[in-house]
Amino acid sequence: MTSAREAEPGGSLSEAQAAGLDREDLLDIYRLMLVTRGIEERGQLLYKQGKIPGSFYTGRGNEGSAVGVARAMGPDDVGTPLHRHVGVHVVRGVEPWRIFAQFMGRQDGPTRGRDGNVHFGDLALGTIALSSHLPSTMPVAVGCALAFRIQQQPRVAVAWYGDGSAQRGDVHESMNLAAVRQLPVVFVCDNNHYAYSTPNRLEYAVEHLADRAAAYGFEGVVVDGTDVVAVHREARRAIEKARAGGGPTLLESVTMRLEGHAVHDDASYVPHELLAEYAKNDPVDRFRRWLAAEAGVGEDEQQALAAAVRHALDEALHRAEASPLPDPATLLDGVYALPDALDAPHHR
Amino acid sequence: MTSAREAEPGGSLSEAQAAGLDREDLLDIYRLMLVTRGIEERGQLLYKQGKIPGSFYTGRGNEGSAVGVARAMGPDDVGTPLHRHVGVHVVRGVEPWRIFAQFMGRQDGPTRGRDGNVHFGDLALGTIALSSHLPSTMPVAVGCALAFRIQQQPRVAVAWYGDGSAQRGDVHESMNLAAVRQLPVVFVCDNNHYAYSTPNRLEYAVEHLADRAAAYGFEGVVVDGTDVVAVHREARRAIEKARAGGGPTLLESVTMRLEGHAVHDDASYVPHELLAEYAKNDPVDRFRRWLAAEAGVGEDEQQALAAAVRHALDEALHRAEASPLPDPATLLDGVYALPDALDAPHHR
Amino acid sequence: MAERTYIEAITECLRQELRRDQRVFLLGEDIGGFGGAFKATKGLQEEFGPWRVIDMPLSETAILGSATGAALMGLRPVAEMQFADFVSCAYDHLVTVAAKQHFRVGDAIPIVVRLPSGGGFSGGPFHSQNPESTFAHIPGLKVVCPSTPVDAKGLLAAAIADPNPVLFFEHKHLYRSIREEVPEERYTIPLGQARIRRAGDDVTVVTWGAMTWTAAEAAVTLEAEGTSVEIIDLRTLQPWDREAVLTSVRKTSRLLVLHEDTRTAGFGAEIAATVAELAFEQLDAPIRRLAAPDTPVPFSPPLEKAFIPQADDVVRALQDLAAY
Amino acid sequence: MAERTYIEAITECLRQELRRDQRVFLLGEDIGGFGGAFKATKGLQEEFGPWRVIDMPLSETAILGSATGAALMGLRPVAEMQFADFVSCAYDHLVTVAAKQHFRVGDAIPIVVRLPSGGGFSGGPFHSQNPESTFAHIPGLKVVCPSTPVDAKGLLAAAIADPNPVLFFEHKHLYRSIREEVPEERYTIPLGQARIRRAGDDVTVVTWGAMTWTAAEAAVTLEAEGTSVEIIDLRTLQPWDREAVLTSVRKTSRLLVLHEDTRTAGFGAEIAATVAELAFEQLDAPIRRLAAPDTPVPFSPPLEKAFIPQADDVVRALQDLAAY
Ligand SMILES: Cc1ncc(C[n+]2csc(CCOP(=O)(O)OP(=O)(O)O)c2C)c(N)n1
Ligand SMILES: Cc1ncc(C[n+]2csc(CCOP(=O)(O)OP(=O)(O)O)c2C)c(N)n1
Ligand SMILES: [Mg+2]
Ligand SMILES: [Mg+2]
Repeated sequence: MTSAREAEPGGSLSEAQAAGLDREDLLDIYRLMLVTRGIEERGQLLYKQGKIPGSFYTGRGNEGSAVGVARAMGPDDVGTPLHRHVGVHVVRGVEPWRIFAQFMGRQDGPTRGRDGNVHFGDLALGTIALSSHLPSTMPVAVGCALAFRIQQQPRVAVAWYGDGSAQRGDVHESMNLAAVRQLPVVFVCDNNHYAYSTPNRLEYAVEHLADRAAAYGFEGVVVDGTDVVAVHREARRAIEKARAGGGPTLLESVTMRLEGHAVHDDASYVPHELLAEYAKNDPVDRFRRWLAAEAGVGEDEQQALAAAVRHALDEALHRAEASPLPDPATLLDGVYALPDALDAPHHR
Repeated sequence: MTSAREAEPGGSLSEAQAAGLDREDLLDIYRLMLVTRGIEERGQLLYKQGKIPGSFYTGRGNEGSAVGVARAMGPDDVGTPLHRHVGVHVVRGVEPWRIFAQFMGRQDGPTRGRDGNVHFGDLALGTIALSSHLPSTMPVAVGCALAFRIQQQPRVAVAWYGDGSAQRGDVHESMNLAAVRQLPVVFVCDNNHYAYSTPNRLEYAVEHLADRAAAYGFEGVVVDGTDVVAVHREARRAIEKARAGGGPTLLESVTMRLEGHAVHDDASYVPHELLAEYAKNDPVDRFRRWLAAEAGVGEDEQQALAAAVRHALDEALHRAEASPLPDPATLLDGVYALPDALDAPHHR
Repeated sequence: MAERTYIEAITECLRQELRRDQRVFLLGEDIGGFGGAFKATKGLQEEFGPWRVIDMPLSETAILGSATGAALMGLRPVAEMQFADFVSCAYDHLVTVAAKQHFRVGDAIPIVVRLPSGGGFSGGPFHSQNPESTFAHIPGLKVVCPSTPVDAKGLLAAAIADPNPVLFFEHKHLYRSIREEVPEERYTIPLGQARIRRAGDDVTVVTWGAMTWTAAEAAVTLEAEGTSVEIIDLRTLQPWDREAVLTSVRKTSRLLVLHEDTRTAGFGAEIAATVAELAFEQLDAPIRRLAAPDTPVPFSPPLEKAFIPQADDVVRALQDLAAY
Repeated sequence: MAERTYIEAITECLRQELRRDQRVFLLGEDIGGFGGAFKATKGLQEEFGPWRVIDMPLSETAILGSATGAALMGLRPVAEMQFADFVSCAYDHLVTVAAKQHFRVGDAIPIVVRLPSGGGFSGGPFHSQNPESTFAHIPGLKVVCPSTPVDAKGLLAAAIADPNPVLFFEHKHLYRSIREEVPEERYTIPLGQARIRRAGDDVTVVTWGAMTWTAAEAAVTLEAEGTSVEIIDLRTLQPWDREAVLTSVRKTSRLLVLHEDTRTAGFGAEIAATVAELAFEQLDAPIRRLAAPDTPVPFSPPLEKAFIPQADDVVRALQDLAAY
């Protein structure tokens, strides 16, 4: 028995337009998904070439969900994306070369080599860097929403998490506080069926994680996360509801982790049938087919777009590779913020 | 909209008998409630006399809930009672004089003066001492249930908490684990309307805390905690269901904290009407009236019982006052367990 | 100037900060109408309303995590833990998120966590702890432990102005027992500066919080015996004022480190280790540490008295040191 | 005897304990079919079934809290944190419940928490930490940090037999890089006994975990220069073997304390402070500490190399000490 609303598919072009996406927006979303996938595919190559230290994670299969939600945010909204959310950073405007520099631990990555992978954020772009401890930035997102409420600003915070991290206590405290204070926050659970090797059935025992919204007093919605149009529509609804003072929503976006947990993991524990089923619904392919069928985006236009993305990413990669490794003499800098840190625009 | 089942009142004598309580049991429950209240009333006097160091908390208003649940447990069941649950310890067989000794920080209290108040437990009696950090013993109770499941023992764990502590992350992790593994545990939430000075509406935003059971995949039940017969019936159902392999239940028992949070708190923040309403349903009085009306327990019998309890507690108090304060030379003992600690029956 | 107790000085500071800066707000359990378990925020919700003095659910991680979020959005949250002990429930947030964010990504997190700490009232194992050493070990956190009303007010104002997460330990024993003249206008005392609580020549005691008063009591006895004791009140542990300690030890050549937190790997070890390295040649006696023994804080008065260092214990330690 | 890597020795110990004692069981994230992030439990669920090698949800508090409950019911849980870093999420349980229960009420809590720790692989700030000092400060917890396959196996067996909560830090860098002959049968090595890793006369190095190997490398260089280095591998921090350290320092009169955890208020401070107090007269040079600087663990290789003490750093520190 589920208490969550099961969202309709994205539907036709006119339905998408009704949900605020004109043809240009749709092409932009497609481009953003290609950029996201392109960044991670190049990341995997870089890893194999030994250019990425440590480990490497991708969000393959999650592009539609990440981009769909992020594209629904307003310019002043903020969010706490996690390790499957390169797409969120792409939408918010992080230049791809800086992401490559980050992967490679270079000086020009957003963390200047202090952290790796997608462990970064940029307050000016409305993103807060994740900590590995999942989902420890969820209460932080709720705090952003609290600040918006205190200051009566029409802004919304988006807090991402996964089917695994859904089981951590931080989620409970965050959602409850958001509900009690009716804060403008949207909780987005990317349920990709696994937490590392752990399948859903060993993680939780309800039909949908979105059913948990009812336990706090707000709405839960389940959406097909491979359907970017539907994801976008539901995210937009939830975000605008929050902005209008309607309080939080829990949006569960059901996807599949199309690769292993990280580069070292071949995901042999995932049943073939499950993977095969979702491979058919690879969000990028699916959206390409949708664009062709519903929005008349032909082969040529698609190819041109893909080529432009490829070209831009090749350049970005070059630029990143030219970035130096950080100087070890700088190690001690910045453990503590200095008083002028509070001169940043958002602290004034 | 609630997803929890709202339990019927305790009903008539024959209904109570159908739920497993014969007249003797009912009188025993009444006695246990009198003992519980008597211990705490004497505790308050002791505090005023300066004989109790630190602070002092009572569970006035919670006697029916505490005794009702504890009386439904089997002899090999275990539980993690909290600070409003002197009644649980009374039912499990802690001798009152040792509770007084505990309050006064004496050598013969169950913690030998190392901790105060209701901060004690006795594994041999199936209770695990609370830590103040609420409700940090809830995952411990779930671990007891896990041990029962691993060893295929027909035992059940009871985890108590409150409307305030319901908002801590530990609750979420505990309930979810219990659900995923279908563990034999019953979660009992004594909702007494307040967490210290904080009213329900600033704590959570659902109708019943028992509604949260649905978020994990098990049953939630709300019962009137001032009605010991109903509490007992619902606790017994939940416990026997767990014992039979039916997994966890969340039982929310709605009561009122009839006094301040602790001795120093006059609870002036509680609306008079609310207190007055619940004063009418003081669980001890209510049960006395019920016994008279439904079970033919007349004034004489009641008075005799009350006198016996008074007498026993007076003696207990004397005995406790004769217990010495602990010897400071023993302070360093027992920080670490020695190997023979594992010779205790439950470790073999 | 007006006479203020330690806790009144804190309340006054909070009121002044709330008045002068719209970005400052308070959050915690029971801090609103009730004014907090110790009444440090009494009257503030009345003056500033429920969105600047916010009653929170029993959710320490949500309290500190949301403080961090609000700080990132430009506000200046001052959170209260009902007792310092309960900060363990939000340990992960402080250590994992708040402490490391600026080093990793350059985002300043100006939050203050107020922590009523310390024993002496039979609070037992969970209402008496002094967890300052634990946090002083974590790079990125600041740790403040004032001992007087004047310091409490000025250090709290500095903590609120600081762009980093600051753990502000208020010793419960001092709340109402210590009273002095406190400037009425706002002022700040820089974090990281020790104060010479008492000047002396023969032995140095380095300490903080309530133990400064215990040390002062002992010093009177020693003085009567002809031993002159210098007491350094560290005031903040992170950053801590090495120079003040080294200067004093170079003068007296004898050091006692005193604290109420438990001994092993307590912050006293850091002080002793630092002095052992940097003032080795100037020492005329082994560095002594006096601290609570390695046990939880016991409840019953005779046990608790044996646990918390007493003036007599300090006297004996100083006599030993002076005689070495 | 058979050659075993450090991690193989751990797996072998777990298998032997599971075989010999029905009460032992394992719990953690991804430890079942997957065998754990580092494969320490590979094959064990197959042999012992899903109720003795239990895959847990991503819930560190539930993992350690339920371990405690099961221990109170007579079982011997061995929990795995996927990385030592994540133990911060269950800090409250360990410090509040597990550490204090025996002192308070006399209930023994025989649990073991396995913690893959340490850096050197660009794991970054959240997959590289060495939080042993934090827990060594908490009375009631034991802390073990083995450096060799033989020690890992014997100390883990002792930890499982111990009636207290034991934090067992496994250094990830050693998992597959260190290999030696390990007795096949079960054996235990008592907690609290240091091992003289290398005997020497001129300088003492006290260290543990992966740093013992760094120290050993440095000692070779020093030896070539004519300085004889004694290396004490503490093996356990709580309890720690003061006598072994004091005996060595009384012989060499020079002490370097070395660790990979950050410096300020790290456990090295405790060792230095203890020696400064108890071997004051025997010291011919200031006690030096070499540790990671007070920053989070950085990701990028040049930064991480500057963070983790390297053999060269140890050489320099030892040369300084020897020349003092
Ligand atoms: C508190 C915590 N425990 C363990 C881990 C190790 N870990 C990293 S990702 C992961 C699985 C997360 O699952 P989910 O939330 O579903 O996100 P996904 O990786 O599937 O996108 C685990 C266990 C962690 N990062 N944080
Ligand atoms: C983690 C934690 N935070 C704060 C406190 C301080 N405190 C003690 S009791 C209490 C209220 C608890 O409310 P509830 O769970 O409803 O139990 P009640 O006291 O009402 O029976 C609070 C806030 C605590 N004990 N533990
Ligand atoms: Mg997942
Ligand atoms: Mg309550």
